[in-house]
Amino acid sequence: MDFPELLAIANQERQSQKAIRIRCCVAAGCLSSNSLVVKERLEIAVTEAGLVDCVKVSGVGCMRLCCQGPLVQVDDSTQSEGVGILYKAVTPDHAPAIVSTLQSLAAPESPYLQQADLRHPFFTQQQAIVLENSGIIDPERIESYIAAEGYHALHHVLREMSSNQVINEIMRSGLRGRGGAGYPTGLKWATVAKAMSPQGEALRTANHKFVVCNADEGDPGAFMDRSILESDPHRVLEGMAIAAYAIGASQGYIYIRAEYPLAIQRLQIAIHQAQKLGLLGSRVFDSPFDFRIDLRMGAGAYVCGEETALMASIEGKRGIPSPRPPYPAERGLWGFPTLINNVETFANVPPIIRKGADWYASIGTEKSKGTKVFALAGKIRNTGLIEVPMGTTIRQIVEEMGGGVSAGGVAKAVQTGGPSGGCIPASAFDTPVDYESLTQLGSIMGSGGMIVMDQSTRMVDVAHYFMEFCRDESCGKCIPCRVGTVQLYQLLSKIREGKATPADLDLLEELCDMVKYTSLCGLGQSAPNPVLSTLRYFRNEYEALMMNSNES
Amino acid sequence: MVTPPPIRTANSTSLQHMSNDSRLKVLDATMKRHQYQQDALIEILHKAQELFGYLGNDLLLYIAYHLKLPPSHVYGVATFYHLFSLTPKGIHRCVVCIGTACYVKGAAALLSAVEQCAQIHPGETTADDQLSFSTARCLGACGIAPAVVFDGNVCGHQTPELVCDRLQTFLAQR
Amino acid sequence: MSRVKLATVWLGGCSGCHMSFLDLDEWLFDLAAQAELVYSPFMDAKVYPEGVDVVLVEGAIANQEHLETICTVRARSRLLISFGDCAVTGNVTALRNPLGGVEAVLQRCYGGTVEAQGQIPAEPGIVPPLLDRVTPVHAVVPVDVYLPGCPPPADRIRTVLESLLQGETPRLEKSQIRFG
Amino acid sequence: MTVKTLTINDQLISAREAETILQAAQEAGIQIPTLCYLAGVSEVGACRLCLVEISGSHKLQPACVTKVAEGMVIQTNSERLQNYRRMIIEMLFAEGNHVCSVCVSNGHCELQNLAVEMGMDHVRLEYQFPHRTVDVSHDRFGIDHNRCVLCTRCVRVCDELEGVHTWDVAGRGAKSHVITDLNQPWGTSSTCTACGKCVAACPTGALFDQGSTVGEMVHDRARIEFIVNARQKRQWQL
Repeated sequence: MDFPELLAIANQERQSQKAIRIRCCVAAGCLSSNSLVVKERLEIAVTEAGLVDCVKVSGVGCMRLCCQGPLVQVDDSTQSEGVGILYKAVTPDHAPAIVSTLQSLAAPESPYLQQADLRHPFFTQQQAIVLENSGIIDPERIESYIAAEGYHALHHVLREMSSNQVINEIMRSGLRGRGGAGYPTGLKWATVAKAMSPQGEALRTANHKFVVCNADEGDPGAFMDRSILESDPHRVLEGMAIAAYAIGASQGYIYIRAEYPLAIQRLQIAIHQAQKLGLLGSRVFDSPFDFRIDLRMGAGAYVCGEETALMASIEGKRGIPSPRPPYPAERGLWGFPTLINNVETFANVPPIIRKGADWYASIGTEKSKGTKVFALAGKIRNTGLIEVPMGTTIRQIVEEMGGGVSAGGVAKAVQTGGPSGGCIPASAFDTPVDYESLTQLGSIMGSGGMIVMDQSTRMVDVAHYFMEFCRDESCGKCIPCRVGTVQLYQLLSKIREGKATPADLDLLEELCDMVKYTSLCGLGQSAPNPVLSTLRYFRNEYEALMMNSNES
Repeated sequence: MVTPPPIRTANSTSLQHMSNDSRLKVLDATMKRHQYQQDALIEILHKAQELFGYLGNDLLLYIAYHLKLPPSHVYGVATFYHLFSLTPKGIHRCVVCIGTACYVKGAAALLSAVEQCAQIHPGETTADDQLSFSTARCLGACGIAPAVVFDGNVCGHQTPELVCDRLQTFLAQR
Repeated sequence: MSRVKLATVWLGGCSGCHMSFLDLDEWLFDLAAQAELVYSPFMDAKVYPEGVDVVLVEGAIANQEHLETICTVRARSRLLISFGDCAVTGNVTALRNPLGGVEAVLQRCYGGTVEAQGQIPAEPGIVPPLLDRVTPVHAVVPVDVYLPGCPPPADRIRTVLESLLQGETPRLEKSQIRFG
Repeated sequence: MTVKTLTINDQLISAREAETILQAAQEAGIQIPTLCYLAGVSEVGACRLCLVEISGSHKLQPACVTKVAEGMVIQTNSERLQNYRRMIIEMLFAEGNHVCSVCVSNGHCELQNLAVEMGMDHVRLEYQFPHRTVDVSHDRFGIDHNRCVLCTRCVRVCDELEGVHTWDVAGRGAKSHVITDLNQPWGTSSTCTACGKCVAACPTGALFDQGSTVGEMVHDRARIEFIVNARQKRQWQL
């Protein structure tokens, strides 16, 4: 494979486009509402209407508004308007009606067809970088990705850039880890690039360094990574390959939850296609660069999202974290320097290389650059996936894009960061989302789950829910987390049932402090966060539940 | 001096009763494809469970033997991960998502609906082996919350009524 | 100066702590000079009096009667001392807890024995019903001083009582708080 | 060999480059409490008792795995650390069924000693009273899971010193427990060599010699030290 060949594939793909495109979402959300049958029926309808020459039906990734699926978008290049039509809640029976609107060249008036308003802030306020291809390209066809300038960035770094230049570019872009902690990506790459393989170790393979993609998206309420992998898997492969080139690795692993079968399947297809075209494997683009990617499946352990536990799991062991230092960058998989980044982080890499660090750094806030993908869910009208520039306020996201609380309720809080995060009260909705601001509020950016809660949500219940989660997911290695989460859960149960005394509340706070500062890994260290943040903003709800609180 | 019991390997005792089982051949092929590497244990356990439905002791010993791993290590790994089951599962599976989005949208009501309808708790299987019931920590289907998985198919926007209707079709087959 | 009103209470325990109390031997005379024993298994008092200054509570809370007693004791005493491991931790008395609730425990005790012919004896109103779970005293009422040991050696008891008699809050040395 | 100078509890000490804070402190006569740590086998940093404060870092670090560095300023016994340690010990007592008065290790128990050291006169947390079993199927030894604190010392001596890996941990979180082979009765384990290192290593009364009654079980820690020296340093000192 060389660059002209790549361009040829892209051109061929573009030429095969037809005047009218019907895109049908085949990501997991819509798929579970029967979108595959919708797609088949659309194809049949197109054939029956004799429109095969000018209409193409394709399966694409996530089109964001998941709660209204299955979604079908029609783009007619013969129309001057530019904005297509997005149909929502499409059933297989709607297929003929959708196709018939194409012939009449008129806006569909069928009472059965429902349109989503593409001019709604939910769509217009998004800025797609990570999701630029999502809902547009066919995730199961590499040609589709190549036509969208896919693998151009990989070619560019292999041909035009030294590994140092790549790292500098990422450093200058200001990209930070999208897994939650926000560590500067370029800095991490530079550390691994500099790290030496330990001497005297038996070499398992010729590899001395590894690149790992953390796709163990475990936070309940987060589905950004799943959507990226289902909608645009090649982007992650390309990002990983660029990283591997930059740090000098030739083997990569994607550690993915077994709960995401569709994403696994699409990744397998993507890896296979990329290998076949010589975009992965040995001598990529006829350069000296070799890079293989293998998938490793999780088996239902949230703690494996923690990087040392993730590595233990890749090595086929119990997913138990180990103390850091040494960091994976120094001693990772099998003792070798290892770069671990999250799916969304890798997905940001190709556009940064393609469009330049300056372009990327111009988006977002001073310290948090670029965009962030959020999974908007809970008691909100528009649930789904959004990508917004860093610095967008929570109010914009919840009230404008999300359309406010469903069923006329009033938003009370937004939960971010999953079990490691916290609840942000409605009074702080004007806070811009960036790493520092959310941390100041006692929550974290986290991987991007955003759950909206309305007035009917009891905050003690929320804390209780997350503590149950942490209790169940604690690996059991260190005492504070193993025992502390059990004790905290029981105290919260006691409070919830109105059987607790103020002394129990004191003990709750003391335990939270202790578990937070003494636990071995991030799971334990952040397990008290949902309690601490609800105590901070909704302490009255705890106090109201104290035993005899009504009497005094 | 106490002598420990003779080494019992997967070759010497267990699994002989199913040495002609074609599923074992598939498992063998999988292990071979992974070059019997010890770090492929989790992938191999996935395959074994897919083939046999659950990970019985003889199966674990068989895998330990072929990967040259201590049995306690294999058992430890198999019991660490939620998706592995060491006991047989029912014919039908019902998994209620209790991720945050589903929780906020009423997963608790779905849980009690299943409990009422099938008379079993999460993690249990009905006495007639028709139905296994479990919970999941977020399927990533938050956009269509609350979600329930019936026999591997994710169904969104569930209500207690919908869930019970579906379960009735499973349980009616007994 | 009026003498300190002292009480001792025996709940779910083996009375070993009280035996250890008797090991105070001749110091008991000194104690008697400074404290008046107002309620104890050592004496014949039917009702726990009001206004007790110091009470030593031996044993865990294992049945309904213990629960009622400890509530009365707490209400009528100024300083409550958890006396011995059963009171402090549940100890041997709580060994039944891992078996499960009352039903499981009774079944285990009587279900299989020949003498009881598999019958669980029931005498309502005579034998106090067991609680589902044995708990240490502080899980039920606030406790002021902990005096662990199974039993606490006499000198440990003396250390605590001496400082109390001098109006001080007892502070046991680390070596004096060993369980078991 | 490079020497590092550091300050522990306001005391200036020197240590070899490769040493951990724990080793350096011990050599200087400063005791830091430990439970999962066992000299001669790998460190896991799991019990969190040896956490220390290092100036300039807001995170507490386990002394058993943290290497010394030039100019480090360390506090090993602040009030905060003491409170955390006491809570950790309370957690262990609440988690298992640790009834000292009827324990084979009463008086020779590291957990009991730690409770004394932390000044723990009662447990503020709710006792769990888990239903756990006792396995005396082995001819010479027994395991009482009620008294196990999951320090994994037995797992490590069995794997690293004896080399048979009979022990491992199964389950996870609060359901974690140590197992022999496929979670089978110890006496039926085909890998166990009955060497007794695990029994010597156990800090509590969980692993014991058969026939021990209350207070009799003494864990022979010197035995482990002897084996470690023989194995790792090729030195035999009986």
